[in-house]
Amino acid sequence: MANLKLRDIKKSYGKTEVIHGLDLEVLDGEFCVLVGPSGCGKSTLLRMIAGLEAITEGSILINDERVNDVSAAKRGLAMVFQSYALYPHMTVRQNLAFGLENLKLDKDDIEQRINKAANQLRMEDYLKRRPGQLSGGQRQRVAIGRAIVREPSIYLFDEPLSNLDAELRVATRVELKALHARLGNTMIYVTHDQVEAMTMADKIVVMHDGIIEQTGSPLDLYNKPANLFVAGFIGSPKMNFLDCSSLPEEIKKLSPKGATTFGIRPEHLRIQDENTLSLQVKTVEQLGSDSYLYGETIDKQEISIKLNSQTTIKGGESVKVGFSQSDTHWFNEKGASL
Amino acid sequence: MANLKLRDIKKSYGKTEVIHGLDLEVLDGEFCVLVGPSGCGKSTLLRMIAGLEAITEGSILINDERVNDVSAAKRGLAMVFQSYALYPHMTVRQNLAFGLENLKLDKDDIEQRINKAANQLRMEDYLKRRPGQLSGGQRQRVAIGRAIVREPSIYLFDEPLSNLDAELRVATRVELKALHARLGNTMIYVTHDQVEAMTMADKIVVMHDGIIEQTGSPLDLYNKPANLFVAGFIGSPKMNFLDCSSLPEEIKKLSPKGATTFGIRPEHLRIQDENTLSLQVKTVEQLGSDSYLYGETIDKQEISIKLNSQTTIKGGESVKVGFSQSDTHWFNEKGASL
Amino acid sequence: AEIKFLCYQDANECDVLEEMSSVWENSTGNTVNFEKVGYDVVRDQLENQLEAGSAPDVARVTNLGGLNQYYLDLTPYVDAGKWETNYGATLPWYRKPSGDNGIYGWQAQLTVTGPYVNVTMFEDAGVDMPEEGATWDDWADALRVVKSELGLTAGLAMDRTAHRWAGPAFSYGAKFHENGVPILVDDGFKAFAETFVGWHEEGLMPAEGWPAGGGTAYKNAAPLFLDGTVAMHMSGSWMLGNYDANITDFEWKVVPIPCGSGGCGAMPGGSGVVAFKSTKEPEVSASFIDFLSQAGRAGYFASNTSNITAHQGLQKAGIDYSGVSQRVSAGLSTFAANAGKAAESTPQAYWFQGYNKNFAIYGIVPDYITKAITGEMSLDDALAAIDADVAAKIAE
Amino acid sequence: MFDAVLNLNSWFLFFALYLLVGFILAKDVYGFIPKLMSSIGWPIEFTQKLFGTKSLPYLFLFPNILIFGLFTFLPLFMNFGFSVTDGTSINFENRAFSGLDNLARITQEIQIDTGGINVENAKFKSALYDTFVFVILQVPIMILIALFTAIVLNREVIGRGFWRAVFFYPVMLSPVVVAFLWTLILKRQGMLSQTLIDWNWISEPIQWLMDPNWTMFWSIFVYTWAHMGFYMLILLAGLQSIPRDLYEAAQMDGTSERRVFWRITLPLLMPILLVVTVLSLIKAVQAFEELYALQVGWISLVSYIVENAGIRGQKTFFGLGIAAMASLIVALILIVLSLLQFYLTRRQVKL
Amino acid sequence: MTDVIKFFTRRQGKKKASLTDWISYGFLFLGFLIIFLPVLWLVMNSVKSQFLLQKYDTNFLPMDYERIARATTYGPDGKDILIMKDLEPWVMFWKNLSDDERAEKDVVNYIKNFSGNEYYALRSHFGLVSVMAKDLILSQNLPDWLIKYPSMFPSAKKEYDPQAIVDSLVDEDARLLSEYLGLKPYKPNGFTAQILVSMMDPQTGELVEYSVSRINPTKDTVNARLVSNPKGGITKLPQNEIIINKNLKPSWINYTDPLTKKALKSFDAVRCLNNSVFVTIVATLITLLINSMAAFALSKYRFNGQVIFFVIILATLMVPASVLIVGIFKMVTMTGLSGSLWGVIIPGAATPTGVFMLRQYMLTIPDELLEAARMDAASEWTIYWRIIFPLALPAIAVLGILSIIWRWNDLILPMIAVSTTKAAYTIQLCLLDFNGEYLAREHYALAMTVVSLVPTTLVFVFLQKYITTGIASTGMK
Ligand SMILES: Nc1ncnc2c1ncn2[C@@H]1O[C@H](COP(=O)(O)OP(=O)(O)OP(=O)(O)O)[C@@H](O)[C@H]1O
Ligand SMILES: Nc1ncnc2c1ncn2[C@@H]1O[C@H](COP(=O)(O)OP(=O)(O)OP(=O)(O)O)[C@@H](O)[C@H]1O
Ligand SMILES: [Mg+2]
Ligand SMILES: [Mg+2]
Repeated sequence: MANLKLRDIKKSYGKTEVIHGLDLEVLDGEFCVLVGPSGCGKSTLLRMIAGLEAITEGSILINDERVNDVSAAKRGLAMVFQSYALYPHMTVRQNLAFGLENLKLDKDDIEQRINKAANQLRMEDYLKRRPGQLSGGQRQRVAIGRAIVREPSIYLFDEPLSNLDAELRVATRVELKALHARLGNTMIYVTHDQVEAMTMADKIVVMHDGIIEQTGSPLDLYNKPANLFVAGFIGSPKMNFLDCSSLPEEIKKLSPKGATTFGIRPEHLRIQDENTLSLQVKTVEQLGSDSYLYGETIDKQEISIKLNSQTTIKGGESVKVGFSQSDTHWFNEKGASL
Repeated sequence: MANLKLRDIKKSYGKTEVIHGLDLEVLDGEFCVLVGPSGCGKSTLLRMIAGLEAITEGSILINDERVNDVSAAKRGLAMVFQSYALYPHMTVRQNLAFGLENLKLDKDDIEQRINKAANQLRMEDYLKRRPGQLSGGQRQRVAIGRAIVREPSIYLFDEPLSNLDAELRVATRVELKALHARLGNTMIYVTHDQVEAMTMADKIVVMHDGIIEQTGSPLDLYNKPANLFVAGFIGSPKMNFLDCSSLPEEIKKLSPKGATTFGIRPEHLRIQDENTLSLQVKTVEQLGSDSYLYGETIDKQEISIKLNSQTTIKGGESVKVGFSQSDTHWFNEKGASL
Repeated sequence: AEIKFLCYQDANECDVLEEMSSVWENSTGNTVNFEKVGYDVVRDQLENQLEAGSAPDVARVTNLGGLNQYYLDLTPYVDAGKWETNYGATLPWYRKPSGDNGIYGWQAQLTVTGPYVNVTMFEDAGVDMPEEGATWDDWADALRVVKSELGLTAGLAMDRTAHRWAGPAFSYGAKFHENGVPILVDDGFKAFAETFVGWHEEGLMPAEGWPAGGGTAYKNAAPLFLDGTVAMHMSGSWMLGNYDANITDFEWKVVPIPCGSGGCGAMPGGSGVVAFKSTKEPEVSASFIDFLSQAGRAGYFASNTSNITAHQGLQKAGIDYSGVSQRVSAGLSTFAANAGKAAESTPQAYWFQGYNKNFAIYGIVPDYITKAITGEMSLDDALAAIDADVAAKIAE
Repeated sequence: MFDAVLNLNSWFLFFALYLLVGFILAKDVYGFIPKLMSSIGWPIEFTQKLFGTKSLPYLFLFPNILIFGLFTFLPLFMNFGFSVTDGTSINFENRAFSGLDNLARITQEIQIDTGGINVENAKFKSALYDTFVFVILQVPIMILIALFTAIVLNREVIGRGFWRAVFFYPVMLSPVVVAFLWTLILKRQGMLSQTLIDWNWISEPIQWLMDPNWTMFWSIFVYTWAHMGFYMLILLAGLQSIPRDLYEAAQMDGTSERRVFWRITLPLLMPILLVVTVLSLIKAVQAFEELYALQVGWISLVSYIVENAGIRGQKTFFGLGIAAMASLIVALILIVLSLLQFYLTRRQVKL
Repeated sequence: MTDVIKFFTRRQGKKKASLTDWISYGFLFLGFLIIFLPVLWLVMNSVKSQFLLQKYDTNFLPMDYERIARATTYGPDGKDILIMKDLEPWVMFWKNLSDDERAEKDVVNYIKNFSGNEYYALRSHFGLVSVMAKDLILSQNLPDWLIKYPSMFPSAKKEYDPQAIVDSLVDEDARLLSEYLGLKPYKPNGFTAQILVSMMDPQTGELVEYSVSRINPTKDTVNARLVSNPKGGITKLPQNEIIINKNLKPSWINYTDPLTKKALKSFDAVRCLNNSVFVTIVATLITLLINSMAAFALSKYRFNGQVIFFVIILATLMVPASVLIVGIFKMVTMTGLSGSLWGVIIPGAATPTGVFMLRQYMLTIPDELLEAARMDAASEWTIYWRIIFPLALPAIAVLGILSIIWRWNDLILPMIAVSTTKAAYTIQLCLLDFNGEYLAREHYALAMTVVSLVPTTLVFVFLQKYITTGIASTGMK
């Protein structure tokens, strides 16, 4: 059980700074998810926390102790890697035991911890197999198991689900969340998939180009994005952004002062007449449960709409869509939310 | 412009038969998607159509001509490979020209076709680059371009999007669909992603273990799955299946004769009192626009629910969910839809 | 004390020496550790070992003069007078070029070059063998007849080294040196070189002999004699045991060395046992060698290895060769006669054998003569090159 | 046999001591292999504990670099030393400095010591020339054959593993055996002459290895025979690393087999082909053991060096210096060759 | 079988074999012949007797001709050539018998069955002349010097007059002593094993037997003597009309003699093989250990001088050991390794090829695994031997096999390090024992060469899959 504090962390590779001074506090037992587009520095940050990467500036505190100079092995953390990084030449049991052996624990203790973890993660059946003989989901579990047996104070995950196929990803994320509930440990989780971030996090940290854009609970970020970037990043399909100047008067008048961009999420658009935008539908995607309409406004700004049912609208038709005022977002020139 | 007929196609590798006798008709101009779980024989079938794989039994007809013994090159098809299979040592232009040179077309003609395709796919900027210098999406386009320049009668695609990241995949599938609309050619498209299948297909062919489970339009499959397999395969999250015997009397009485399994899609369940099932919610996933509830019935059958809004329900609560009778599915012992 | 004896073994020489040394070991309490190795090892490695200071105490060597800077002088440890009487003729071979009177090694075996003849072939061809005193030209004539009568590919083979070549060259009048300085190419040398090249051109000598060797490499012609390609092999006394044991399908004999205007030239040679300066046990090593050199031991060694002894006393008194076949003993006497003749008529043979850089010349001559035979060079150029190369190789 | 192993030199003692220390330090490690490995690696473990990871790479490199230093680089420096000194001795104190005299001895027309014609110059030049001819012919021929074999084996042939093994087998043989083997066949009275006479192709046996018309042919043949398999395997690996679907794409494009080879296989194989070419070039320049043991009718550069160095037979006063000088020239050639590879592969990578 | 046919006639996926298929298989088969015939030829030669090898026998199998004895005797009547039929094989090949086998035969009694020139010929053949002469000299109390007379130098011989003593003896004794002393008209009698051939007499149509000393396959005729009239001179028989009988006669002693120390007392095959096995195994282990350590450092760390170290290691690839022999010799001696097997093992333990190959392979091992191990509190040494080493096994196996080949076949290092320490000889050095200064025992050398091939061939047969696929999978690219 531990908390984590980052104080003005910076990281440079040679002359290029990739993390520009971050402050972050993760509370004891919290499930904290770092999201952000590829290359924004999520992994780098996580690896600095883990101790795998030297810290250029700033300090990392675990339980209020500065650990900058403590080696990875001694920080008491465990990490689950994107590719799992299971030792392919060892059986599952050996994979789990490896770290414990390095700590020179005695055999019985090792045995006991492995059995406990195996039980927890339902891996008993394949303790004797090698990673190569496991399915993606099973490997995933072993990777988590390897972290669990070490009984770390903080778990670090670097995109642990990105190698799984869609179905398994859904199942595993539910499982992981349940695990967190059961263990109650602090977990720091990196992903660039915002669905994962939304569904799993107690706290989401949205990163972008080496800085933190916003920190908060998932629904906070969804409902009250701090800026254009967060608004566009959270939610799928992406929020529609329209230039204020091109809005019909009827809508323009709703805009607060200084607003230059109007945002509305596709799922908040309805085929209705109030607050309407007219648009030309280009493609319709029917998923059975939902339908996506992709269209453009008269001045060629693209708009997507998500409907919660099957629709008879076809590509080429013109429709009018409306929204309720409470769902609108407005951003100023600098992209900040108003 | 061509149609395609498969008559009792079989394929064996050595002694193991992997395709067990398929009949299929793809109409002129149709966008036909083959879906099915991994290993069900989709690629094999496509490669037989392409002429890359010998046909063990049965016949393939293109425009009603038997082409079993016609070489791949002469069938007038073009194929886009999962890994794109671009020639890494040739520039994009050379990649596009290569097939045409084989046909001994004259230079002007080649030039013209390449320019047309480049224009169509917006590739003009990187015609002189090598595939190694392109991003995933750009490579994808080149691969399609290579098919287009050959002006084939039928396009074959083998999971062309599976190497792209989520965002790009969405964008490209819209683009591909638009391309189909523009060209009007017959296209046969393999995927195991059912979202792709639903959104792109005129006709979906659901395969399973070397046989065709169902053929039909996307919404047909969604609304009227022929059997348990198709019902479970199409739709995300997966349809909930409950044992008829464990249903409350109120619901059981709706069941047709011979039904053993009751199916209801997560998006058709609502928190309501009519036709209700009571369940214990285990996890709640809030996506902002939608929420997923995962729970189980009293007799531990798992059930998921998709709500079209944010919810305040928390894990651990008990809720009652209902549905309208028109959304129910019933299956008999053999799994066939009733 | 223990001494290490690096002994190269051709047939059974080291086994015999070991047997002999056990007597010495028992009587003195010293030990001799034999390393019986192949000839290549002594030829290629010994000198480097000597330089690096990791040499054995005692070794059996053939490059007698070449290693003289490393030899231990046995004079202080042995009865020098006795050695001079018994081995006076071979002791100079071990000495440094000028004014050296040391005693350095025991000439364990004396070898003499000379020809072997396939008697059966002469019989089958109906050709009478030239008698003792015949010239090389006489032999060449006889061999030509045998060759054509029997349809042989060639008549005469010679090992590819100047050591074999020198004997006939002496016969043709080659002097090889003037006052101890090598002067190789003189009229006699040239005369034999011309004859020799001519023999190859006409096919009297085989293509798989000299022309089949590369560079300065030695090449043994015995296989050509054994397999019946040629009727005569210019070889030496060391080959007796081998031929006696391995020739079963024709008769052979050793014939007296053919002569010429310059005499009846044959090259003496052989191997000797020496001790090295670097030894930590000079006295023991010297006493060991002294022991081996005693008449009784030397005779034992000669008779058990079918060799000619260098012990001058034994040469007079004879050795009991009753263990060997008659053909061998007949051969030994013929070779012994050759050695005598050579000593008288071509003293340059003894000089050449004692010359400390003779091994370089052994290789150089075949190298260029071969080129003359194959037509890569004219004979004149080849002879000039021999002179130039020898001059360069012996220059310091 | 153990007397030769234990032959107590201090190395062995040090090594034993080293292991012993490791063994004591590894007291809390269990299992034979873990214990053994910690016994071996204790200095590295120890250093990491005391000083962190900074110096570890050097420790990991140390044994290799030590051996390279002692047994490759010091000898190489000695060769420099030999090349500028004269004397029969291999000890520098007995050698006299002579500057570039040895270079003059192998390159000038006049022998600088005797003033006569210089035969060494001719020998060196012909060794250089013959080696050049050998390399120029052998390398392309071998690569062509290796490539052809690899292409054939890359097809769907039955028993591919068997054929692959067959073609690789000669690589397992030592040069001495290879030479022995082929001498049995190629000597004048050997199998080949005999067979050809039986077939009435030739009337007289031929001295295949010495005959100036044939010696180069058979040198190349035997050398290729012995080494082709190795390069064939590398090329085969290269062929197999070309994605199958490229071929399928080409098939869909209606490409003829010939065009597939020239436009797809060959260009994609080029990087490996280059590596193989340079490797075999280096090896061909270094060719020695087989040729020496075969007693072919020409002298390769390395043979020339070995013969002069006095490693075989009688030493001569200038031999070692001349050999060392020649070896430096060979080294120079090889360095140029490998720089060439560096340059070529660099360009290839950019592709 | 039908599968095979089907396979042969199948084209990639299609039904019929194409021209390219035929060319492919033709090429492969030709390659097979070119590679295996020489090896097979070596093996077949290794069971040929020394005699056949001397004759450059070109039969594929160890075949020898049927033999017949021909003797020459010298005496007062001049020279006589006689042919003896139906002698037992051991008589014919007396020269080839070992001492033990000779001791078993009672030749003294055996020759009593013969008389005249046949008797004299056999007496010489069995080497009884000197034995009997010595007996004679001792029993008749003749002077001692007679025994040594044949070996005296000519100058010494002049001082004695053996003829006088011979003249004093009776017929047979005089002949015996004369033969021993080599006095005229006696010369050593000859006894040879000739080839027995037969040919149809064109007139009578009967088979006539001839004795032939040599058949030169390149000539049209053979020189033959009539068995019935050996003295009648030779006739030239057309080679294609004669009938030659051959027998299969493998010479196993080529193998058994050296292996049982009968060939050369100093050749100890077991010790040679032991040493080679020791060197091969230990050197390979050390090579694998230190090369993989170096490769690990070069592939998985970043440190100052990394490139320089790498270039240094690659540079050693350029320098063939054969041109550095003198320097290597000096270093081996200076480090005190000479004369010990360690001198063979250590100098060759660091191989540039190995480091390079392993490094290339290790580059493909994901760094994440190392990081995972570091998170698992593993020390760098543990990471090396528990993670990197096992994961690089495919490449290490290749290097291992290459190292086995190199070490087993190595001649240069053993030459440098242990050539004067017989106890440390490896098999390749031992093979040189059969090269004397003047005498090569090719039959033994051949047989032992074949023996030396056995281990590498076994390694090859059992590991070829790893070798061939391993090289394919490693970073030789
Ligand atoms: N070893 C390195 N040397 C130089 N730059 C590096 C190194 N590692 C990462 N970077 C750079 O640092 C930035 C952040 O990388 P990081 O791996 O943390 O991104 P990320 O957010 O994890 O991306 P992804 O979602 O793709 O994993 C990137 O621009 C990357 O190019
Ligand atoms: N060359 C082959 N030899 C033997 N079996 C094969 C071969 N190729 C494919 N198979 C088998 O045929 C079956 C169908 O394979 P196919 O590649 O068509 O599946 P798929 O539906 O494309 O799967 P995925 O979605 O994973 O691409 C699989 O069970 C596979 O193992
Ligand atoms: Mg990352
Ligand atoms: Mg597939």
